[in-house]
Amino acid sequence: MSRALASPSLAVQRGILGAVLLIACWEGLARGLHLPAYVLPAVSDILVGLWSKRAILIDAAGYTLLEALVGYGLGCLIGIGLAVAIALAPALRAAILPLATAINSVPVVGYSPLILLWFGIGVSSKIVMVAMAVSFTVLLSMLAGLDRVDRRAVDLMKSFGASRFGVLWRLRLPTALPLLLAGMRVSTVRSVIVAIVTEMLGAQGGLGWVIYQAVLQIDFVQVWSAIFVASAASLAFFGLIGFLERKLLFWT
Amino acid sequence: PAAEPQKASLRLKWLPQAQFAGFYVAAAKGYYKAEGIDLTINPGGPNLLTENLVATGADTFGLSGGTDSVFAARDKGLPIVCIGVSHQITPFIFVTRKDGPVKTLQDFKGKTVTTWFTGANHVLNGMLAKEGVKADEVKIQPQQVSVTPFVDGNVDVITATYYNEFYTIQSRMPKDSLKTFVAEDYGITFPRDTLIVAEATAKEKPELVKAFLRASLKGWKDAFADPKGAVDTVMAAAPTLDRAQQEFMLTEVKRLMTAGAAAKNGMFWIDADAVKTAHDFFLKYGVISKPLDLVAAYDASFIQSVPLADRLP
Amino acid sequence: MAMPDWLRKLIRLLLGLAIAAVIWEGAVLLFGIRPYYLPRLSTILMSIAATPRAYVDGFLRTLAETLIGFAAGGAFGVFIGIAFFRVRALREMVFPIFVVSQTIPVIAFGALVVLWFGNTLLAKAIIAFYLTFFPVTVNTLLGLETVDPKQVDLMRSFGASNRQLLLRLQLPTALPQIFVALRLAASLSLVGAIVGEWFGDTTGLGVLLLQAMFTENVVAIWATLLAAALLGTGFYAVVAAVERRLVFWNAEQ
Amino acid sequence: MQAARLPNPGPTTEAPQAQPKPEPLLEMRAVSKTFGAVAALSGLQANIAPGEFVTVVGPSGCGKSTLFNIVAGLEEPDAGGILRFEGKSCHAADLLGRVSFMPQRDLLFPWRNVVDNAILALEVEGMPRDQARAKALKMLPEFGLAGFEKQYPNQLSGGMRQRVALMRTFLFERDLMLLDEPFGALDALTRAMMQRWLLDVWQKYRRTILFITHDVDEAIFLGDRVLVMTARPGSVKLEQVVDLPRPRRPEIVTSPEFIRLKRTLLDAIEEESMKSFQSSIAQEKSQ
Amino acid sequence: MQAARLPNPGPTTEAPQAQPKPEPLLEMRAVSKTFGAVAALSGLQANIAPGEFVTVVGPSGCGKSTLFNIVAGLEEPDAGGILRFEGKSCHAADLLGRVSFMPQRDLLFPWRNVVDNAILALEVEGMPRDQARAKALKMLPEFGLAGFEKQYPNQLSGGMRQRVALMRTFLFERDLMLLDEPFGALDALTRAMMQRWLLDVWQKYRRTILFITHDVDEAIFLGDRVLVMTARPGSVKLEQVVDLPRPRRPEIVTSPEFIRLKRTLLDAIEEESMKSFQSSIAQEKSQ
Ligand SMILES: Nc1ncnc2c1ncn2[C@@H]1O[C@H](COP(=O)(O)OP(=O)(O)OP(=O)(O)O)[C@@H](O)[C@H]1O
Ligand SMILES: Nc1ncnc2c1ncn2[C@@H]1O[C@H](COP(=O)(O)OP(=O)(O)OP(=O)(O)O)[C@@H](O)[C@H]1O
Ligand SMILES: [Mg+2]
Ligand SMILES: [Mg+2]
Repeated sequence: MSRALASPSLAVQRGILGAVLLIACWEGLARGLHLPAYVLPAVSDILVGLWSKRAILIDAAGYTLLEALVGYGLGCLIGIGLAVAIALAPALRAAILPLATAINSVPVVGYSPLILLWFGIGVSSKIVMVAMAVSFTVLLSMLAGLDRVDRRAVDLMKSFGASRFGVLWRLRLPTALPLLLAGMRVSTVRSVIVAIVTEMLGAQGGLGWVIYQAVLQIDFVQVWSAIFVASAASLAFFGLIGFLERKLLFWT
Repeated sequence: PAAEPQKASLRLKWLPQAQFAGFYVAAAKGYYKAEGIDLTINPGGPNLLTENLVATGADTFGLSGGTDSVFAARDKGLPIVCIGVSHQITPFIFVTRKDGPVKTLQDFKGKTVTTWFTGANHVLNGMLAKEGVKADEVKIQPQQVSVTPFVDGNVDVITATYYNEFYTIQSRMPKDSLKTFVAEDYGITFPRDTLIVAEATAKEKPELVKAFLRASLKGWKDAFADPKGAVDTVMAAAPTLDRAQQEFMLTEVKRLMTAGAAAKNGMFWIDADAVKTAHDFFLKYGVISKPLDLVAAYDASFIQSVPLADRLP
Repeated sequence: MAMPDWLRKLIRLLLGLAIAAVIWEGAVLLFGIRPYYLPRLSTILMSIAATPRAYVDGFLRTLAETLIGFAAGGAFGVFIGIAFFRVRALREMVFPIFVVSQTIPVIAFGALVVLWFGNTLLAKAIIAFYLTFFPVTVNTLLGLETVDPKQVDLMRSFGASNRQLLLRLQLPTALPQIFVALRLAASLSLVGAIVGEWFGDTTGLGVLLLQAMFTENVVAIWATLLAAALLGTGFYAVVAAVERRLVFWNAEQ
Repeated sequence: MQAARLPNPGPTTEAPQAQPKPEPLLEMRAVSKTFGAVAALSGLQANIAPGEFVTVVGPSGCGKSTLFNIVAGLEEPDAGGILRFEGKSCHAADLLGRVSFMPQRDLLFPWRNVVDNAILALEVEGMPRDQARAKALKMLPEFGLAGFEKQYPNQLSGGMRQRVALMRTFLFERDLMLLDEPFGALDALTRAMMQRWLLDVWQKYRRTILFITHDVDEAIFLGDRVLVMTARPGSVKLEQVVDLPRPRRPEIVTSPEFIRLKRTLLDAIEEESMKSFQSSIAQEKSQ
Repeated sequence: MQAARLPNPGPTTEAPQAQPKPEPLLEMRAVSKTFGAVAALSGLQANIAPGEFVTVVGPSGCGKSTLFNIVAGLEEPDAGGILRFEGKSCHAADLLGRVSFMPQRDLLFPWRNVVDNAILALEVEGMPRDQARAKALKMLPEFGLAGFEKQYPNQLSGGMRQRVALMRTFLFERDLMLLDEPFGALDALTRAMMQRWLLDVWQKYRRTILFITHDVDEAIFLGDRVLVMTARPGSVKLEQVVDLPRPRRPEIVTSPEFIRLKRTLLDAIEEESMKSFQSSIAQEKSQ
């Protein structure tokens, strides 16, 4: 309710205000202290650089977004699937959770040599890495959401003769939705990051690849341009899921 | 030497390994201390740019990527100076299977070649150009960490340093089943592992720089004299390393450090001709945007201040 | 009563591990998997036993970084979540910036991190912190927003101040959600610590991992992965245990 | 019990006989239930004949809701208890989906509006949504909810929420209905109307009803039989057959038979309530 | 209203006079409240004298809980409404913390056990926990909760939960108490005991009480005055002064004055309930 009531335009205005303040500080700092580009380039320089390299950056962003989106979708499916499996067969919990935690407690980059080895240097290894990172977050959020259900409400559903699946579909999933969506929202930014980081370890294209090249050429304006593009993409992605969240969670 | 040891740090281009044995030996044996330097050796890592850290003053000395990265840094206006060159010749080679389809550089056409885009790609392009092969005729791909794709036959040609990947490949394929392409055979030399300091350091603390070089050279001489001991010292810093590989690495590194002009002029010699060749090469291929003042970028005065006898291995 | 239950769980855990170990070892032997893809477990364990100090030191160092980053990230995340909840204008101004901050790959800025924080333990802890605080912020905010407005009304009718409302109602209600994020943060802070160690450090699991990766020492890669997994699962288990104690009323399973 | 004057009382047929039938629909023997240290039920015994309307009264906390949970199949009684449904011995869990159960708290789903909450059970049974909605919409006025079909639970008053829960139970058509204080939050008239309506439904469809209430008037007015439960641990203290003729007029509450029954029941309940308070106090003292 | 025979009725003093005082404690004039399209209250007007016990009855959904929310300071009435408390004109929000309010749903905190739920208001006031707990523990037996102090809400029966909520309200000692169906889920005897006990407290401490109920007997038995509300949008239809002497004995429910009052009130309520049903049905028809 409260969300619907808040004037969106005001929120947007404030968001823009925050961004403007930040950029002004940044610009002032870089210009005022005459920071060299390899410490912190000025925003204006970055924007100029961004414009001049726009073709390359757009290509790279498309490449990275493809990896991130596919990996994200896959990760969500896996995470939700595992959570649902656990909800339907609680015996699986003891098997899946520790394994998932163990796998997830190693940084994804740690697997990169193995993943790159197994899936090659192309798009598929990035997708696998993103899916791994996303699926765990989604699994945890979803499980927490599923467990949050009121036991009496479960009892009520059972008394209607609802199967495990019926309880899941009509009661536990809606209850879990707020937490699931929060997890999915957090995962959006991670998916882009993981794609970029993996690209930096070996890729044929993408923003991470651009950043990697730029670092080697000590071209920090280009590094920051790529980061700007990545941020914009993540932000859009984050906003999209946030929008979906507000649509789906009308009752909160 | 001053009564109070002066704090300084050396930023390596990578993690501790025999490639840097001399510095570790010098530190372990107290050579830096004897010169009045309290030296910390900081390892490198992926996406850590030694030039950057030295330019900003985070580290005093740096063992940076090579002539290529020094050029790039100077080109971008980073105030660093090269005070010595470690590997006098190109430290990497291009490896293929002896019984495979690739016999000459001409055969690279249409084949899958993996390489690092950290400078090795330029060397590859240069070699291909010399033979009249256009770069887009070859499937050049970024090389990943593992050599397994090559061993499995998914890649026709792989890039390898003498001291690391080449060892790994040999541990999995007999050496005589491999064929190598060496840059020098095509008139390209690509000196790497450059010692750098900030311009300010070079100007304001020349004695510190000289002292550092003296101590380091002593360390390297000791390392070559007693390779086993040197590997022990390195492995004390990184115990999980593979000893056999480290010993192999030290042997190869010695070869690279004492090759070319160093045989006559001693280690860390700055071979002005090699530097000029590399510079012109990069200029030609557009890796650097404008001609650089090589005298300002490569200051041989520091290394020359050390008596030749102390430089010869 | 408690003792046998505790013991039974432990035995079950050990049994599970033993079975997993046997399957691993057996599968490698049976299917003749090449060691570059998957080495035998026994080989890995032996390599750890060969240089135990390196792994123990690395483990402890990484643990310290993880703990500091986690504690700081958790506390900051909850604090900022509350601040955002309380001050809508602040949230609308700063939250997008937080999102943006999360889109920046730290790994691209190794040099900057070293520049700003040096090669200190603090630098790694800060990276761990950076990866940790965001999910905690998001979930804290979410948890605080799910409070039953009728319960808020009740507290307000008692004349509760905002602080009391927060401590006695809103935080307890949000606690289950916060813990979901904290469990996630347990894993993320470890990731941060390990990645942080890639910026030119001498000890830590991240250093070992990097070293093994680039010398293509597959056995050492797996050894480090196992150590990291142990650290991560252990830490996660501790957080989960604390959660079970604190969020007892929510326990469905 | 207030007199209820309905807008349209509707035809009411003769009530079924309240005498115990040879074959009870539900049979419980020696049913006990313990929660940790708290014994909620102990050695409860009761038979419910098909088509019978049985009301249950007893002190607060004596185990009435626990009894319902068992009959709804949600809790298993402690070992030793015997349950028989439709002549066959069974576990509590076998009863899931075979009785329609209205819990004491409304348990409406916040993401479903009034209609969709009401059709929950129908959906579970597999009825297409549109059909279920159409069915529910027709019943809304009867429950005093017309015009509120699109509201969400947080926009309803307490009594309205309860009526939605009640409607949800009615739409789940089963032979045995368990109603746990369904009219607790209703005002006098709505309550009276709902009572009449419930009797109509019961007589028309011959469903068997078990009905918990705190209102002795209600218990007598509705029931063929009133079960009075003892203080915790609960068991049946008294089974009072209500031999008032049906259809019962609202005025019946002032009849001498009614008053006599009420007196008997109140005495029994009072005795038990006193016990439960005294045991509370004794417990307090002994600590 | 059932006859209540208490174990120890305790001394009851003479009731305060129910005549309107020159200076009311709470004054409401032209109070309206609209939720979107639903008008819950419209032009409500009422005065509550200090020390008075006023009961409120009315059809379900007529706006009783809404009225309480306003008096508790939780909702502002629509513009134009006038609120005066202790003689001073004020906003609803000014009343926060000045009246003790028991909401219709118990709203117990699941992470607090019985005692800690009960002392919530005391804690908010700043009383040290130990002291508050000691105070609450002493009151447990009076609420039939002795021995349950360590239980958590999900382990309690419906009636017990309500008693905990009631206790929480009582421990928050304020001049004006708002009780929204406090005895809804209690059995007859517990209810009778709580009623007697409430009257005792009221007379001893001279608190002013506003009390919502659906039970007309209860409304008359307890109140100095009964407010009957109209159907939605709610306003006061009838203010019935109950001029029965105090202390009132349980037998009073059979007295002719009582029956006469009850008749008057029932007629008024019924009229309103009918309206609310008819408007429901009309709405349905018009769609
Ligand atoms: N899950 C549980 N855990 C522990 N104790 C429980 C649980 N459920 C019920 N009890 C206890 O069992 C007893 C009976 O509870 P029950 O809800 O059946 O009472 P009731 O007769 O329905 O009371 P009311 O009329 O107040 O609703 C109570 O003392 C209660 O505290
Ligand atoms: N937050 C809200 N949003 C929309 N409508 C509301 C809201 N709160 C109450 N209403 C509406 O206001 C009207 C009065 O509700 P209220 O809860 O005051 O009734 P009540 O007299 O307490 O009824 P009951 O006796 O059933 O508890 C109802 O029609 C209800 O749907
Ligand atoms: Mg109950
Ligand atoms: Mg109400």
